[in-house]
Amino acid sequence: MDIRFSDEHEELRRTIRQFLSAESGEQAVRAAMATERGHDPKLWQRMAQELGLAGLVVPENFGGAGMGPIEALVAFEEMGRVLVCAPALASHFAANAILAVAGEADQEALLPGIAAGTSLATVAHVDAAGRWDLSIVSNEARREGESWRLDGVWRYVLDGHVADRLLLVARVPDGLGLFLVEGEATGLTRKALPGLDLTRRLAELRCSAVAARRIGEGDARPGLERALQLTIAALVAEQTGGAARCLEIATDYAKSRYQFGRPIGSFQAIKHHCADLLVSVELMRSAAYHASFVAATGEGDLETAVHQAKAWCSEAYFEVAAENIQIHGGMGFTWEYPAHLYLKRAKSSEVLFGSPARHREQIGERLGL
Amino acid sequence: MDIRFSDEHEELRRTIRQFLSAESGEQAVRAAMATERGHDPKLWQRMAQELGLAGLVVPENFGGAGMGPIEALVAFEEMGRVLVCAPALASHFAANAILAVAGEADQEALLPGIAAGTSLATVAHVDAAGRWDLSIVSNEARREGESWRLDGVWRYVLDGHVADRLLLVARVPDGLGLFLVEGEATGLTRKALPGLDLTRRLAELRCSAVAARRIGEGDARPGLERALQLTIAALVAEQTGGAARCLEIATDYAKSRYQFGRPIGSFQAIKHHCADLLVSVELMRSAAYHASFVAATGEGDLETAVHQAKAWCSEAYFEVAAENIQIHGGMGFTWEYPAHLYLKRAKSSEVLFGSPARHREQIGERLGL
Amino acid sequence: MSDSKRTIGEAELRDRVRALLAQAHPDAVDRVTFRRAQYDHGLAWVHFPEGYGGLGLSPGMQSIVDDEIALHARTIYWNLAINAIGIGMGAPTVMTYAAEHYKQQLLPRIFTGEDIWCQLFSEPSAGSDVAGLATRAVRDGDDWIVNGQKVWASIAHKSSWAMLLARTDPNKPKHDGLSYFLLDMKSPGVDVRPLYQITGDAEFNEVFLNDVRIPGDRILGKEGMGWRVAITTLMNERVALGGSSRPGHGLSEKLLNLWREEGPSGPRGADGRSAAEIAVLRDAVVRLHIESELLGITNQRTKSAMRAGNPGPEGSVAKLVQAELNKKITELGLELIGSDALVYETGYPLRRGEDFPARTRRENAKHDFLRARANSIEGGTSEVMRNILAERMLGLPGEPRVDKDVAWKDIPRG
Amino acid sequence: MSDSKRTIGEAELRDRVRALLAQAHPDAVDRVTFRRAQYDHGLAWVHFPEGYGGLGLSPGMQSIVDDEIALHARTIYWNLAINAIGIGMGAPTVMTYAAEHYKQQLLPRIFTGEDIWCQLFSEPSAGSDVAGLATRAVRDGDDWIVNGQKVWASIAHKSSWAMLLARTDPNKPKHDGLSYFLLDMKSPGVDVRPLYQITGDAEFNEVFLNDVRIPGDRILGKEGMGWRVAITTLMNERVALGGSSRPGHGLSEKLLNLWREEGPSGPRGADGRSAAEIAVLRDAVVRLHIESELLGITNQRTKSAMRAGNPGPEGSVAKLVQAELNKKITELGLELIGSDALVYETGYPLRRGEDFPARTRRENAKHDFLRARANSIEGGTSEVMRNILAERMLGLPGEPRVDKDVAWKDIPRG
Repeated sequence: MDIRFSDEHEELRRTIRQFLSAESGEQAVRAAMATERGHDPKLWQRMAQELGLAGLVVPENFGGAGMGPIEALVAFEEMGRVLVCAPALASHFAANAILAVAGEADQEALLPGIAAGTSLATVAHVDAAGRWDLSIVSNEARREGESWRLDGVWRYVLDGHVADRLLLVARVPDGLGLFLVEGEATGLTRKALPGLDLTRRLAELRCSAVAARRIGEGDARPGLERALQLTIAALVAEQTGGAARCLEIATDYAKSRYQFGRPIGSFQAIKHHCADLLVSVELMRSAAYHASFVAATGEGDLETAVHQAKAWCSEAYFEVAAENIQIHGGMGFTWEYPAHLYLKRAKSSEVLFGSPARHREQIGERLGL
Repeated sequence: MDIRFSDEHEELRRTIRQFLSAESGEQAVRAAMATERGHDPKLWQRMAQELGLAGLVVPENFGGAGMGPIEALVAFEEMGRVLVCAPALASHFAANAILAVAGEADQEALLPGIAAGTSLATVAHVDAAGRWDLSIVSNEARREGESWRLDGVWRYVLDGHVADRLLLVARVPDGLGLFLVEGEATGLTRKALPGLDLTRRLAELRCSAVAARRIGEGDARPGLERALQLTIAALVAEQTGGAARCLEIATDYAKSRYQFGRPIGSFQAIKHHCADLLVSVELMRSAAYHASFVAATGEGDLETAVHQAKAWCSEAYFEVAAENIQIHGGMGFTWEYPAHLYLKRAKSSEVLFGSPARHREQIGERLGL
Repeated sequence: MSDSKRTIGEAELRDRVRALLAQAHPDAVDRVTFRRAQYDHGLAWVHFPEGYGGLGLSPGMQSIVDDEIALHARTIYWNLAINAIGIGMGAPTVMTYAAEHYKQQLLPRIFTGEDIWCQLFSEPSAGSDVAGLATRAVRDGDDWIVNGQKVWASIAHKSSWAMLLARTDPNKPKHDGLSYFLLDMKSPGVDVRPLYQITGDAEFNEVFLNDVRIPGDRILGKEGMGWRVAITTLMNERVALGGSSRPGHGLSEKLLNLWREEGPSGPRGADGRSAAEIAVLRDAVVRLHIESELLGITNQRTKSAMRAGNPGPEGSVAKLVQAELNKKITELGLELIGSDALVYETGYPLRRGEDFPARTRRENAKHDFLRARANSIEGGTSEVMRNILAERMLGLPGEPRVDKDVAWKDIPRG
Repeated sequence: MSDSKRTIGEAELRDRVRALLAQAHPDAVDRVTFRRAQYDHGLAWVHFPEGYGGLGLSPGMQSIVDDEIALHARTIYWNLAINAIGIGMGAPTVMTYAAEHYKQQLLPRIFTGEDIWCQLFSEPSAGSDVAGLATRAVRDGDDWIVNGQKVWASIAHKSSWAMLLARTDPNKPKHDGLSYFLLDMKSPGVDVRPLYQITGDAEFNEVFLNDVRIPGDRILGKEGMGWRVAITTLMNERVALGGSSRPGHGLSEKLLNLWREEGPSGPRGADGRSAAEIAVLRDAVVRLHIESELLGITNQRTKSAMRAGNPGPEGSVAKLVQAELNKKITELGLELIGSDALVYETGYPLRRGEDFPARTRRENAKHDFLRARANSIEGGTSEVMRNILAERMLGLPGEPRVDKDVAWKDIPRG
């Protein structure tokens, strides 16, 4: 498989970078993260409408950008670089889930709003115990005549505090079901969780006999597995972009900060740290690019590619973000300098969708070890 | 507990260092390791008689040096520095086992020869499966009237190919028994194992209905556990001495080797490696000294102290020995330069008496994790 | 090591402590009264000369005093809690370099905590390279006028006095153009502002100095001798070792408790981890616990060596190990917590570092994780510590210097 | 990138390979005949000019030739196996710097493997700092007389020709006083001795040069230009990337096989490890397997980038990752083996590195563990690789140099 970006991909990258560097600078990020919502809805509208970032993989006939995993890779890499506060990952997860699970009527009903950025959708699949595997979903849906009722707690729901369309995963007799709940549904309590990472909001949903509409027919698990894999592929791209940016910031600082009459980057202690970070970031690129190219081409095993990318990129991003602080010295851990924002994003995206250890365990199982 | 060496300890250290630097230089080590026996018996005789190194902990009334764990610590630290080829660890293990398990008559029969270096004793407790725990001894002893018969394989026996007194551990109805087998016993086949580490020989013993005399009464396990702990305490001291010597060698080289017009030790890449090695060695000292001081004073838990010391010192010694090669560059991995001898000793002493992972597991159990 | 005519042994020292306690007992009198009595008995810093809070003994013997007091009193005062910088660093500097009337005025009040002290050395442009600092002091008659900005000044907002390092001659090489001042923090022009960190807490301050006037007799040492005086201060920085030396009471203690109470196999264990995942975590916990125990033993060895008057490399090793180990321990702590690590219950209100709210064990673990990022920077970066270990302990050669023998004003600064 | 008048596309290149195979097929003729024909068809080094074994194409296109031959023949010749140094490094250097008659004489015989080549750069006192070398070449009429000692010369004992770097002017700064010679290894005074390693194998040689005479026209470039010529040689050193890029076929493959066949849960699994120990080992194996897979993908990305004519930093990253990773993999391999790691069945007979006996998987794992110690030294230490990555890829500034603009003879050398 040839991992190479086309001219169109590079053009997409330039367009997004230009937009975000103008619209999502550090001040904008700090302003957005201080709000209750956690993002600027006007900016998100523009990202959706001018760049197609809300419906990247939504087909054009549903108003989306009609793109695939490689374009998503590029987009999330760029968004990760600047820590943009936006419900992009929630939206991507939801769009992928709907595409994989829903029938055409539901797709037509749900996707255009998502793609336009006028409707915010998200997927909730983690229960109160905090496990990310779709093999261990403990919340059950109850059939009530033609409709369904949901009870229970769903945690760590991306932007679940403000989404108007919540897609809840629950057990049904024939496997897993995907259920649509409106944001204002009766019996639904939701609260934003105070986050370690201020640049992406997670929420907890509590359902008490909430009426829900089931999306799609039959066991939704295979479709949800693929949607989850594609979402993790986007997340590792985001991690890669964030780490690459940290490396740039650290390198620039090492060139311009003088101590003992020399740029600190001329000391091997700093220089070799930077070299090791470069290595980590290059391997992140390999991991993240590989996952999305496998998703796009169908060559190779997507599940393995995603597990290995998530395991590696999570630890590498944290390493790079932490070392960026170290290279900056005292300034690096001040509130006013942005290095800590990357560290917190790195740690939260490491935990999100399962720990590196769990992904390694799953690779071990697949290798038959 | 105050970890401090007395003037007598320092005097002992000086005496041994002086002797070994004269008698066990690199050439002597290379000559000894090329022999089938693996050590120079004349040198061992002198080490026994002039320095008391064969019977360090054997009481004076049995012809020994009448010393304790702290003196053993000093002695093994010094022997480890120069990789002396000698059956000191075998002898120490045997003496400790006899002291812990045997009745007075057996002690009187066995210990004087050991202390004098005229008789070479060793303990065999590992079966063919290669597990070092005394809780998992699979070889069984058969009672035959007044005497016992042994069958089976004992592996990784320190100097077992040349010892004239083999102390074999086997299961008996009331626990573990310690059995004396003469080196030339009928039914005993022994062979030296070709070692990763050429400076210390291990052997395999095969017993086919070998007549054996049982040493001591009742379950020998508690006594053997303590003997094993004291032997590991000596081994970690040896590891510490070896690592400290590697650090000295690496540091000296870093000062005298010039590249780019500077001593390589002035480059932070090398300098900081050396600093990290210093840290590792200091923590090795803490671990090894602590274990022997616990053994000597009875303050604290010896088993925990030994597990933690063996886990740490094994990995740290390997790290230091490997980095010593790296600092030396190409020369470091040549046959003619001694750095590889330390590396091989480090690795073999890591495996001997159980892997670091196993010792950590045992600490975990003791901590109730 | 001693100015006293005869040596006081351990037994006699204990007698003197008991005499102090008979006269002023910490459970009976207030802090200032007790500590002033301790000072007057020469039991504040036993290695200081008599008449200055000491008895001219070896520094290691202070621990005998502390132990003996602890044995007989419920009320224990910790130097670190009362006036860490003043007692640990300010006092020895004053003792060595200040004029007699300043010693008499300042030393007892440092020890009682009536005067809190801070240190004003670091600057935004002078971190690891403190001697490259830019704050200027210009002579004005008998006084000095100081302008500049200092950072990382802990406790500055509560301090009466500061140890201030400033540049009095930019035309000399960097170490030669510095002078060391005692600064009254209530002087006009001193502006202290909190410096918020990654946690939202402000444990440190920025201090802006705008035309601050300092009387000429408050130079310690002489004009241009500032670096030598600063060395005295810095040498005393690491006397109070971090980390306990009792087995099981080191850095890993929190981690073990977290495991037992909230970890994968504890009562609040969640995330449905597999046995294999738990085994991997357990091995990691034990690994760090061992290192933590060895750090404790190393601290113990240092104390033994100091008591014997033979300080070795163990002390300098401890700072490096502790910084790196605590980062790893707190990272693993977060891993034990699992998915709940995504939540930061306390939020990030910007506040003074001493205004800690009560926190649960879990909340503490999260806070500690963030706070530990600074461990390998504050008090000397791990990179600087490795230089020190390699050059001072192993004798490895220094790097080529481009800032020696050059007027400070001509050193490249990017 | 190309001297040809028109560009040859991928399809036409494949046609040319088929034309070669129609004329001389590796399954039908001997190696020298086939490789000579490949050379004559311009398919040896497609980026060389026509008439010198090439077609003036981009270097990345060579893989199309190799793939096409592999598609049609069972007999595959690997450059690395035939004459790694000659084909990979000697040929481009000869192509760039040698006189026409040497190009015609040497290039085909390099490619066929009739002449094996070695490189004589490193010296005992010049390792990472190759340009500091001390071997002297002194003019004697039209010839040069060379004296010195070289090390780390692989394959020197089988070589016909050597690329030799020697100092012709010790009064110039170190890079300026070097010249680059073609050395006929059969010359009197060339003494090749095996250099035994940690494993007992000798993969490398020491080469002693005692009054070795070299004709004057065998200088490549000009006198004093040796370093520039050497750069050409060294730039070609890492063209052949190590490591496969097929998933599951990287450095970790041996480790996985060791696990499956002899590891803790394999048929020969011994040492009675607990489930927890096995879980910890499994996590470590998977960790290194992932890194190994990512190294493979990184190599793949490099090839893609080279094919597109945009070589990025991925290639230089690979050397560093591979060295450090292989050390970790072989260490873990030994750990999988358990107590049996104490035994080294093959012993350490001193012998030539190519005289390998057949070994079991276990014996290989032990040998690999020892051999891997050299990975982070040979072909550039990991420290040098980090310098290169940081300075060339990230643009970080160099260190202060004490050996620039100084006559070589005056550079401190300890």
